[in-house]
Amino acid sequence: MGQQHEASTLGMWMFLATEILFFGGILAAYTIYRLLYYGAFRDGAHHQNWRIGAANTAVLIGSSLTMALAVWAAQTSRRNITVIMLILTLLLGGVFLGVKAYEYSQHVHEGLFPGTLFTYVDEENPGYTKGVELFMMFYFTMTGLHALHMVIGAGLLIWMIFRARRGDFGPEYYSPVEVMGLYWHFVDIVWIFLFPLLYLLH
Amino acid sequence: MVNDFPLWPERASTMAGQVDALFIALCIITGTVSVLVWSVIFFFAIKYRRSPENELAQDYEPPAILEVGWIVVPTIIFIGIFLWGAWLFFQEQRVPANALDIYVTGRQWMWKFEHPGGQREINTLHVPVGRAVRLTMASEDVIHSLFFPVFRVKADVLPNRYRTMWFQATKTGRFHIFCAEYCGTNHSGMIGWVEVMDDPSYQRWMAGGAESSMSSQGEDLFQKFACNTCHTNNASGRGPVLAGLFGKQVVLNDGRTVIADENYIRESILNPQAKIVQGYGPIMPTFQGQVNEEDLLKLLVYVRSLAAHPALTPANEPRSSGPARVAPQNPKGTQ
Amino acid sequence: MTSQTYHDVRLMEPVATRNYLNVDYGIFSWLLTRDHKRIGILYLISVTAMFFVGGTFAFLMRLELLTPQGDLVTSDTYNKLFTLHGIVMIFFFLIPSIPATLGNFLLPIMLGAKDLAFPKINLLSWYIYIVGAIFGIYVIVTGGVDTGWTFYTPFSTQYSNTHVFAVTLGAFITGFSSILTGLNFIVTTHRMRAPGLTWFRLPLFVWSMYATSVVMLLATPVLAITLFLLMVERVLGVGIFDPALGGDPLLYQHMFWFYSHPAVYIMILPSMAVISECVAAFTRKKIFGYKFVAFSSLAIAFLGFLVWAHHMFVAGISVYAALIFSFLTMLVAVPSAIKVFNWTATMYKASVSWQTPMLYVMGFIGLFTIGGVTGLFLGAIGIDVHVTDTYFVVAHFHYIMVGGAVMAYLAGIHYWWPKITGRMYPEWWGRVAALLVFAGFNLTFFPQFILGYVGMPRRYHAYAPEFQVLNVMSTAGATVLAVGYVLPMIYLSWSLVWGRKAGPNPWGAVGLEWATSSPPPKDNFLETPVVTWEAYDYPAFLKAMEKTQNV
Amino acid sequence: MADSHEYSDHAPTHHVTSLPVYFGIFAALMILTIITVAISRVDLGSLNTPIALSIAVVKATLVILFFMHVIHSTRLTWVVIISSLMWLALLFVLTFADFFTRDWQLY
Ligand code: HEA
Ligand code: HEA
Ligand code: HEC
Ligand code: CUA
Ligand SMILES: [Cu+2]
Repeated sequence: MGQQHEASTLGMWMFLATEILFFGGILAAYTIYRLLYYGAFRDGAHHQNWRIGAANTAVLIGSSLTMALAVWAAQTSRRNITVIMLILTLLLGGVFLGVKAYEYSQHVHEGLFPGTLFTYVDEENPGYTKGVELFMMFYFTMTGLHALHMVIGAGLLIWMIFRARRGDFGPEYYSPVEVMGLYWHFVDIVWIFLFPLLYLLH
Repeated sequence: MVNDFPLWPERASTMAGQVDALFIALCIITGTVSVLVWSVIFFFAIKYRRSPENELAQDYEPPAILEVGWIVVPTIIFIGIFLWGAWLFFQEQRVPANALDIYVTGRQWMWKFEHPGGQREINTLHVPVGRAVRLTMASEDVIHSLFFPVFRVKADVLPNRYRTMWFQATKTGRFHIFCAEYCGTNHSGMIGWVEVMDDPSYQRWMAGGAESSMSSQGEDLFQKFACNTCHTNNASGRGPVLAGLFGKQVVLNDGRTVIADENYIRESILNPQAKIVQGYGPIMPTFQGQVNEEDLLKLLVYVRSLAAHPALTPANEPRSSGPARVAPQNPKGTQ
Repeated sequence: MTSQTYHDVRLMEPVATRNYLNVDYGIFSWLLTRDHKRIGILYLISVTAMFFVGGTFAFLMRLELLTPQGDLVTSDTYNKLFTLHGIVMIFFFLIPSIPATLGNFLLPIMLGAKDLAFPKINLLSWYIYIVGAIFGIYVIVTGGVDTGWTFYTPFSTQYSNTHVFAVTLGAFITGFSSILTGLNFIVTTHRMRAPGLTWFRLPLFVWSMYATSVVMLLATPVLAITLFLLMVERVLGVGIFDPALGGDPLLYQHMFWFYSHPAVYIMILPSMAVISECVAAFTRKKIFGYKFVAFSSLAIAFLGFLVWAHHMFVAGISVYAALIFSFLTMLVAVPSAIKVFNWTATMYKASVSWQTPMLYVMGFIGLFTIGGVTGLFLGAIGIDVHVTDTYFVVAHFHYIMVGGAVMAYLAGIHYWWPKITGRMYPEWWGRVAALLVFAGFNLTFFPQFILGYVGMPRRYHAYAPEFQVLNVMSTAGATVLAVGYVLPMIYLSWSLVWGRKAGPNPWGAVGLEWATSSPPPKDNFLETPVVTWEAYDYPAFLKAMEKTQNV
Repeated sequence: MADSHEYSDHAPTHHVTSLPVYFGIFAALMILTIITVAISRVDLGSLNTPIALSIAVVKATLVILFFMHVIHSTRLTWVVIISSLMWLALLFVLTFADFFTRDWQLY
């Protein structure tokens, strides 16, 4: 079983390597435009509510902790704790997504959704308007992709909860939980970078 | 002029011979190595072909030192190729100081050329022989690429950005112009001719046609768009003085400095808020959507011509106006 | 040199009564299979079908180019033809071709494993490929797309009114299938090698596949995000890459080529993998400089990531960046040269057989060399300024991708055909087809070098009349080429039923795949092989074989 | 680092991280989050970005090493992570090599 276990964590790591380049690609684009439209991107970040962002960051870090604890519980044959921790992770993930949805609706409301819905005008610096739209484009794409990953993760979590309840996991076989954990932590890491880039740098 | 089965393009610019020289050299070098490789393969394949006597290969390995040889030698050759190609590229990029300016606008699917004297042409370009010509180019829509096979030069023409390219024709005649970057339905129809003329015919051609020069048209636009209400000739105006601006360093309000090149002027007109000159407020309105690509070029030529005015220009600072961005020599002048 | 181990698995006559083809029957035994060999066959069929789709577009293009006026099809149709030709050939044929068919089939066998590390993911990758291909076919059927396979912005985002969204989505999806394949190969190579099979005993095929997989893993996600941004831009009309809206089209090109240049090595490395195997088998020698060839694959994989902007020399990048990329382009050519020279040296004092796969191998080496050295022309910036976006480039990459990669694909198909199907192909017809392909190929694409240098731009529906003669030659060649490609289709299908039965090792080749029956049993080997010999240990193997059974 | 042999058949050490470590890392992550938010309220000029990103890097490293158990993982895992980061660096460096030298003059 050991070999299989190692293979699946290794496989997950390779997948995460591709994810690093996936998010890295958009990060490169973001960085270039941030430097080209410095002022506009600063103004753009002003439209983010850093309090909500910080709270959400805490939620996500919390979910990472519960995820890590779920792996620990699986490794040490604590079936009920595994299930509880997985459910907590799912809940925290749900809270995060809910908050995100709220933020999105706010932005759309303020006319900050790029494209035809974009009605916002930068009063101070009218010339920045286009740059702000670009910033919001990056904001929605990056957080949207991140949220998509969370949704996929949530789906996997439900499956894990089901399997954990069935008693599939134990010290000899826990690699699905472990792999799930790697994925979840990675999504957390992405957010750790998105948070300062999109909310704090102004 | 047009040979109906050409195997080699005509050489009609100062660059053409040099490009051909490298090309031929490469053909010889790589040809030799390739032919050698094939001959050896064939020789081995025949000499050591499988036969009842040669059912099993011989248990022999060539000396490993060969590896070093065929790593080091090709590397040296390749680096040599790089150096030669790079040197050529520098020649292709460095515009001679006294180049004649011509302005190019690409759009789906035609080329518009405008001479400083104000002559405009579509899909045909008249240039004098023996004189360096610098093209300043922008596109109105998608990316195009202006290609003169006989001059061996081309450059992509980008929207919202000026690019330059130069050549010096060495032969009179009529040669192809192609659009080399795919640009939609009629990409293959975005073609034209360049007419290289000897000096007398060129002067005759230049004399006809235009009503007024590009820069004086630009001056008119400068008034029409009311630029002159802010940009006056003295520092007390609401906007900075534009005389002597081109090619100089500009200090911005966030402390950065930029060089006032074609793209900076362009941005200043279309997106003035992007870079604010130190000491001024962000009050200049954008002219995006009001000035079209050709008017923009005229304004550019006008602003540039202000720099060329000897009375207004301090001695050229070598750092801020490198060889690529020499102030234009305006044949017709502004006045 | 190992001594002759007589309990050597290579010498045992494998007696599998059931093979992977006849263990179970029915369409679902194929569509739900997790057997890497069957998945390889699924890929083989789909990928080959795509090749003929792409080839048909090419043929229509060549017909159109017979006359300068462009009177066969409209310019819009022509633009769609070359776009679809490029997209189908690159994304749906060449990238999955060798890795997903031969690689899938052979990699586990060469490692002495029962299957890949993640059989279900392997099947998933095929389905993902099919979903991507369905988008491709949907686009073909409903009117096409006209952006060129490079989808340059702002044309693709703001100006084209064809199915850009659907086709980029198709390419985006297909990308995941190659990511999954690459991931599977890497994990399998690390974790599932048979006992005794150390890294330096691996066939060079595995080394090359490994290098390919690294590129797949690390390059493809960047394409994915690039196409994703392109789709966002097209749908929302926001200027990420559109200069009119504040974006920079060169950023798109950077991100696109960050994938697409390494992708050309995704296409050529597996071909090199096949060539290494074939050279060894048909010369009966150990590949000269095994380690150099092995590491040159990794070097190509790495250096291949550093040269992408050589596609953008005239696009408006900075002069200094152009210099850096030109220099690195020269470096990436070195490991390719190493391979060519080592293959050549292997033939010295060998026993060279002139069977069909070897004919393709010789064709490959010759044509790849031409394609490669013309790549050097393009990498020398001063020349690229003249020939970029002309038929010179078209000739360059067809020499590598058709003359190189497709030939290698054919070499591999012929070489492993007996293993895959248990039947021999007809040798005489094989040689005829190989010669036709070689002759037709050169007639098609050599004139294009001249056309390009004379100045004919690519993606031209109508062209200047003086280019006609060379274009007619090219079209004539394409006709011969078409025949050359259709022939193998016919005789290979024929051989499925009437071909001579192949034994486990019809070529007398070493390699674990030849130590199991043809076709192999479901789990590849009756018992896990233990490897005690070096790669390509022909001298010992052949002597041993001679003693036991008289070759 | 648990030592790992490429073709070892024995199962890898199933390292179980202890609870205090998990909670400790969690606390550290929370504190770092608070710090970066707090710092972002003060304007440090050009230092803003580097500080915010350094904190993010530290947080990410903590997650990778402890939550994702990389500190106890095989060398191969390290190679995978480091090479993907290196490749990302290539993308950044070479793309920027174009964008930020476009204004340079010819010598
Ligand atoms: C499988 C595909 C493949 C491969 C392997 C390559 C390999 C190479 N390519 Fe090619 N290339 C393409 C597919 C490929 N290319 C495609 C599809 C395009 C066009 C894309 C588009 O715009 O649509 C393209 C375009 C392209 C360009 C851009 C042209 C332009 O648009 O202006 C350049 C420029 O540098 C280039 C260079 C090279 C080089 C240097 C190699 C090197 O790796 C080659 C190395 C090999 C050798 C050098 C041969 C072996 C060496 C010897 C036998 C040694 C002997 C020689 C000497 C000592 C001189 N290629
Ligand atoms: C793997 C990649 C691959 C392969 C195998 C091919 C194969 C061929 N290609 Fe392709 N080609 C590309 C990749 C490839 N190409 C790419 C990436 C481009 C750039 C696209 C772009 O600009 O966006 C391109 C562009 C391209 C052009 C330039 C178009 C232009 O710029 O205007 C041309 C022109 O001759 C061409 C020709 C051919 C020919 C004749 C073949 C032949 O080898 C094909 C031979 C095969 C067949 C003919 C099919 C088999 C036969 C039948 C099915 C019989 C029945 C049908 C009939 C005879 C009608 N190709
Ligand atoms: C309302 C006043 C106003 C009008 C009208 C105006 N400008 Fe300006 N312009 C400014 C101010 C103020 C600045 C300096 C601040 C800045 O960079 O935006 C400026 C800056 C510039 C610059 C950059 C100058 C430098 O020193 O770097 C250029 C070039 C320019 N304007 C050209 C034009 C042109 C051409 C027009 C007409 C089409 C025009 N302006 C119309 C006020 C104006
Ligand atoms: Cu304009 Cu092609
Ligand atoms: Cu390339």
